[in-house]
Amino acid sequence: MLLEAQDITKSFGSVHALSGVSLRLRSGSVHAVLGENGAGKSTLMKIISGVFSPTSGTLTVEGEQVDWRRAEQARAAGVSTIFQEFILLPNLSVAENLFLGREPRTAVGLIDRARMRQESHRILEGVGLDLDPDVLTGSLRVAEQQMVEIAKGVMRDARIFVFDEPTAALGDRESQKLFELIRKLQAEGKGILYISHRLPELFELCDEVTVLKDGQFAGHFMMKDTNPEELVTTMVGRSLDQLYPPRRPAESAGAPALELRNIVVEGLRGPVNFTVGKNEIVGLAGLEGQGQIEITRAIYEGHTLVSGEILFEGRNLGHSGPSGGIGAGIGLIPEDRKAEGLFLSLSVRRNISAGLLPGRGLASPAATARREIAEQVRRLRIRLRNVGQTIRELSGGNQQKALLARWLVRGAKMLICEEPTRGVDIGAKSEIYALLRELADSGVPVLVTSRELPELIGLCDRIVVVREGSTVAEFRWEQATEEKIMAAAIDGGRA
Amino acid sequence: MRTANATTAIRLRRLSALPVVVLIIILAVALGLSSPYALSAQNLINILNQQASLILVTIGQVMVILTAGLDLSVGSVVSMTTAIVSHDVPFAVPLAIAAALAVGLVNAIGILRLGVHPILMTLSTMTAVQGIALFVRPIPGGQVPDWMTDYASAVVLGLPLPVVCTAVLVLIAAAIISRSRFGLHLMAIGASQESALLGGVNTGRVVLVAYLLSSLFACLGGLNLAARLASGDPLVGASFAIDSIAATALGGTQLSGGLGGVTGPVTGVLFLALLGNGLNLLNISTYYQMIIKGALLIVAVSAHRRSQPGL
Amino acid sequence: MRTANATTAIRLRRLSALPVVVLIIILAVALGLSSPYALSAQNLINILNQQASLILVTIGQVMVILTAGLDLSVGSVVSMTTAIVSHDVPFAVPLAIAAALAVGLVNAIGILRLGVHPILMTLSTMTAVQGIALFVRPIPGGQVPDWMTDYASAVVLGLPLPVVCTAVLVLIAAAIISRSRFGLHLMAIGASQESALLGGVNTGRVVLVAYLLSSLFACLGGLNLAARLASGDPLVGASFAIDSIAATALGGTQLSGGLGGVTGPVTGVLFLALLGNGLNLLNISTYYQMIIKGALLIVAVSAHRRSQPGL
Amino acid sequence: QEVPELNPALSPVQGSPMVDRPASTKDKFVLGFSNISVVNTWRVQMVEELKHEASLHPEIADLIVADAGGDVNKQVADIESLITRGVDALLVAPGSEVALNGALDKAHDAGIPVIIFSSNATPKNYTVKLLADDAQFGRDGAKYLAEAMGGKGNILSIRGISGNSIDNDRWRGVEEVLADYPDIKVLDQGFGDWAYDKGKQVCESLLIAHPDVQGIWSSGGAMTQACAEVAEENGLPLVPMTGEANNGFLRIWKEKDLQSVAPISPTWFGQQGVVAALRVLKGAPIAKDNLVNPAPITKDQIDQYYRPDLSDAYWVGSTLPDEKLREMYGK
Ligand SMILES: Nc1ncnc2c1ncn2[C@@H]1O[C@H](COP(=O)(O)OP(=O)(O)OP(=O)(O)O)[C@@H](O)[C@H]1O
Ligand SMILES: Nc1ncnc2c1ncn2[C@@H]1O[C@H](COP(=O)(O)OP(=O)(O)OP(=O)(O)O)[C@@H](O)[C@H]1O
Ligand SMILES: [Mg+2]
Ligand SMILES: [Mg+2]
Repeated sequence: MLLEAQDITKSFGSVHALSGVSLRLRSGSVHAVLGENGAGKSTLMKIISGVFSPTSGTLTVEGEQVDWRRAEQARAAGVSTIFQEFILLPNLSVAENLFLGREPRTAVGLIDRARMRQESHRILEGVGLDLDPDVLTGSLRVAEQQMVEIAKGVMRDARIFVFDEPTAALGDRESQKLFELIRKLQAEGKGILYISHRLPELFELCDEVTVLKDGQFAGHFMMKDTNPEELVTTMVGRSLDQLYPPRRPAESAGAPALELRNIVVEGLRGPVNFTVGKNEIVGLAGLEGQGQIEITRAIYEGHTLVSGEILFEGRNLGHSGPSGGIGAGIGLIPEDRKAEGLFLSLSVRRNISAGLLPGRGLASPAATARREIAEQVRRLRIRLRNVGQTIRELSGGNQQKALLARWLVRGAKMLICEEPTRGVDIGAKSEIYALLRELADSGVPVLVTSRELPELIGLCDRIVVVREGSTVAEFRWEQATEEKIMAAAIDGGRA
Repeated sequence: MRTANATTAIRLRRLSALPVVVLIIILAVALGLSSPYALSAQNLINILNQQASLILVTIGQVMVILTAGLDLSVGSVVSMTTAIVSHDVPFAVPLAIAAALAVGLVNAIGILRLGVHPILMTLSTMTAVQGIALFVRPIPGGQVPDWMTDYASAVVLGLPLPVVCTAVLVLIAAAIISRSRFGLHLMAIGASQESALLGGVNTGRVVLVAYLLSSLFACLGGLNLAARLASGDPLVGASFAIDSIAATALGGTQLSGGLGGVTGPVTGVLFLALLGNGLNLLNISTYYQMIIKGALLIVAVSAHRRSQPGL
Repeated sequence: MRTANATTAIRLRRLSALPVVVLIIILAVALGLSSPYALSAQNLINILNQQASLILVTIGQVMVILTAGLDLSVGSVVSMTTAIVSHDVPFAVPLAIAAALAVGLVNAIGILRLGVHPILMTLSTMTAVQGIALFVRPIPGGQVPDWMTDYASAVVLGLPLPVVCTAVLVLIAAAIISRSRFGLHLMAIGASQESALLGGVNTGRVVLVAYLLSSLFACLGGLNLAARLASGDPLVGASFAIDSIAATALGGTQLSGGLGGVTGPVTGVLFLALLGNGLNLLNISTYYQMIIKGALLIVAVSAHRRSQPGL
Repeated sequence: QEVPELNPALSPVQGSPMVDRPASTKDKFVLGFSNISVVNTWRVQMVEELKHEASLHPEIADLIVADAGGDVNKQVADIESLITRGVDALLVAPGSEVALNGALDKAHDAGIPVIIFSSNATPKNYTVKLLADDAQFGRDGAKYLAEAMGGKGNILSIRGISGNSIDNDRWRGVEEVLADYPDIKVLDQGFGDWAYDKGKQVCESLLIAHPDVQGIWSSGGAMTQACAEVAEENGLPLVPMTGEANNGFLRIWKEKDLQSVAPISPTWFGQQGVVAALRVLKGAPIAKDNLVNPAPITKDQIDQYYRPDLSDAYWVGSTLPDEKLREMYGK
């Protein structure tokens, strides 16, 4: 047995993140760890990586028991981890990030930049990145950064590799590249622990899975002997009859609430043309960074517009800032939840009531909306101790729901969701999908972007494909398939 | 499923003032035992009266600190204000207020438009404004309008008028910070500028107002001081920046922004004042006073841990 | 290959020093034209000799600021050092160094273990250590060992020995910060302590060392100053904290941490010195000097925006 | 051209040699003045008197004033750049007894006459020193108190900046005198930093703590004023308290009819510094070491010195012309 964790318990104060969890990793296997947000996956991984030491329980690597206090020790012992939260430092070069903590040194003990650069080239090519190692990491795209992160983890000659939600920030192509790398490691006889909330990729990649629920061991399966339904039931505790809510026929899409007419967004080719019906959920598909975000921001903030016009409820949105979009009744749930959406150090209540902040009169008393907030928290089934809890302590799924609540409390007339379920567990996902559909049915249209095509196909009424900042194709969900969408996304559907 | 562990933000904000309140009580008792005069009504009123100016300055400082900023220029503004109003020219007071607001404006422009770090920006204006103060009144002296001296010596219901006015202002500021839109915007910006901006907060305007208010309150502190001293002094504000920052942090408002209120910092001012006054009464020499003060600062402050490390 | 348009990290750090270098050249030319003495070799050597202490202090300050910290206690450490070594006791110098390191240790413990905000932590030690300095030597005076005065007056290749030594230390520090692991780790921590930790940096140790070095360099500055003044002075360091911070930022090292070097800040010191010296030679009164200095600080600093790519 | 005369209140220390130095061959001089700071009105007026005196003499082509803002390190720097600048005489109001010695020796070695005044420095070589005996200030006050109190009772002392050498010397003078009065007890003391507001805080603390005192020794007039006000505010008797020769105190003295005395520390030091420099440059006789000790102002002399038309900040007994005084201190 390569790695063995036996009844691991971990408490943070009185919070029991893990209680009596066991996990056995064989060399040459890709072992999935599955569970809801906050189930304890990352905590377990951090224990295996020496970041936390367990409150009780033992960790043995190839038969010998280990007691790590710091991440370096685990690294030295051959555990390489790609953590869930980005740990690249934006102000360092890619090479410096790759070698941080183990920089090659010259005779005099200074950093050997030449060698660092060479090896970085090799490593980057290894993960299919064509980058200058000296480039500032902060200037890379999110997906690129995630790949660098992965490269950093993979390059180490370790026995055990841990991937905590590596695909959360990756597009399809990068994901495929990642799976290639993982299979290579597997072939070399390494042991791989793999966390993801995307079931399909688990079946594609892994050969066994350990499921956690509320910090406890909930089950272990061989992938070939199980199926999604069984896994979901085990991790959520109830069976999800269906992941995606039912859709209405085309004719009930309702009058267009949002119309984009020949808009061209700064720095992109354009034009963009599409509409969102009053009762519709419309998805924006496309390859990584083809302008999806620029378009949603143009609707929400307006000011990146070069030409064309955006009509919302028939009126031209002539705004130049978020408060404009909000004022018109549009709500945004941003791609980067933690950086752009949340106030991590503030309470859940403050985070939700933040939706009420924009508006005239700085001196005027701020609405507290305690009742409405409590109501939405109940309706969205946000898991928290109380609304005064700092939102940092909530899991991604619940943080995401809180952002939804923000706009519901404000009574938004339309919702834009960028990556609505990134890093969110499958149970929470289905709840969020149901909620979005409920909104659309009640006349609050929804515009969604996502890196996960199946999600778009499953959730949306229509899917608009963008390429280089212009709309190139549009599909009703009935005709939409991954192949068609990819084709359009890649060659603009000219075929 | 999980029992309460991490103190909640709400409790945090309430609790933030607690440690210093506890300390102040301990201190008061200690002093009361060691010197019968320490807690005499007269002595306490004196302390309040002496600290009115610093309290006013601290109110402004808190607003800036909530946005994760810092205002080092308040001391110079205090000095400049006393320097101006001690000249017998028409509209001296409006002039002083205008000058102060100008400083706040420059700070805000530097920080918002030029992207200068708050510490550095206000450090620069601190220097420049100190120069102006010395230029306006190289020598302590001059005379303030009679109505100001009258104000300083007036007494209402047994309390010095300045104390009463300051108390009122504290209450108003407390309401603004914990209840008004503006207050919430301050905290939002302090917690995450990006999120606040995308959440539709006009961060530019709010930060501007914060620095304007900081300068304005510094000016009020200066006016109060000038009234008390019945004269101007170009260096009288020297210690205000440091003291207001120390008091703010002591009061549980995070220097990293986003969390805090006014009551805590005000208590912080009084704690430091009571401490100094007590040590004077106990006739402890200045050196020991400084050592004790420094040590106590550390103790008091380590009671509230910083949520995220780094500035 | 994405390199042409993209900024490389190294270039960014190099560039950070550029604005102040340009400024100092402009300033030098302006002074050269306005006063024949300004650029005389003798005057320049004087300036270097006068600034040696501040340069040493600034080196330490830079290391702390790179971690997104701040060390306000350096000034008091300078004062304490001169106070100690001006007493004729055995091992005065080792004692002074030990005392300084103790201050650095306390700062680090407070910031790392107790989670106190750097500004506040070092503000506290600043106060306490100032008290100690006054306690050790209430009155300026005393005597330093002869070897120190000899050191101060010694001349090598036409340059004062202190200048030469300082230059050497600057070069070493520059190498450490821009080429060593320690330097890289300082910048990593400055961007995000948590990430640096997960990324394999022993953040605790690095921050500890940074504050120790800051105190150590402050101590060296104090020794150099004591040698120069042939005596101790419990208040002589008062301006060092502010000056070293201003110089650091002026030199393009971000107060928010993560970006910078040593050469910039050192140039910053010289810029401020040359400015003051020039204004003296031009016989401009102190008030105007302060106003000009403040204004120039703003100009100089707004040359580097806080929002660097990726920060 | 006539040579300016020294102030009669200035007397050579006995045994002091005369300066022997050849008169300068130049007929126009550049004077350099390195001042430690202008933190208080006394220093400001002292500097003004220096500037004014310099302006009276056409042979002084230029006067370069370098202010160190209280920082001895900068004062060393200032002196060095004045030497570089090549002044014909160097006037120094030192911020430290020892710190400047190196620089001052350099100046002297460079052949520049060095005139040290107002506070002491101890270089190997210098040309002229003009000093006050700060202990005398303490003695004058203490003597008066002792007599006013009939040689017995409790006193409080409000001192200046703790650690400051002037304050210490003044206090030394007080102790010398009180040594002869065993029945006078110093109950308590505090440091008011010579400032009105800090002084008021300290007096408030001390007087409330010790209401039963018969006298107050104060190291400065502003603090005495503060004490008088505190006493009144707290309904305590106005016991004898020592003051200082500045207008503000004389006003209070007059208004409150205090029992007090006002030792003088003259601001015309600055003016005398210029005089001394000129005498040296012109080869006129002047002693190397000189001391001032003017007699303190007593109650019956108030009206000779008090200037109702000037502000409190004015230091009485100035050599400045009226228009200059009104410009500086006019109400
Ligand atoms: N640093 C911490 N301090 C306190 N409690 C923590 C901390 N980290 C985790 N926890 C607790 O442990 C629980 C499990 O956290 P963990 O990160 O393992 O969840 P997860 O399974 O990784 O969730 P996700 O799928 O969203 O990543 C959390 O719900 C939280 O209550
Ligand atoms: N400081 C903390 N105190 C308490 N719980 C924490 C803390 N930090 C993290 N947690 C817990 O750890 C779990 C995972 O945290 P994390 O920030 O990874 O959320 P997440 O669900 O993974 O979000 P995302 O998937 O978007 O990263 C959450 O359930 C959260 O409750
Ligand atoms: Mg996780
Ligand atoms: Mg997650």
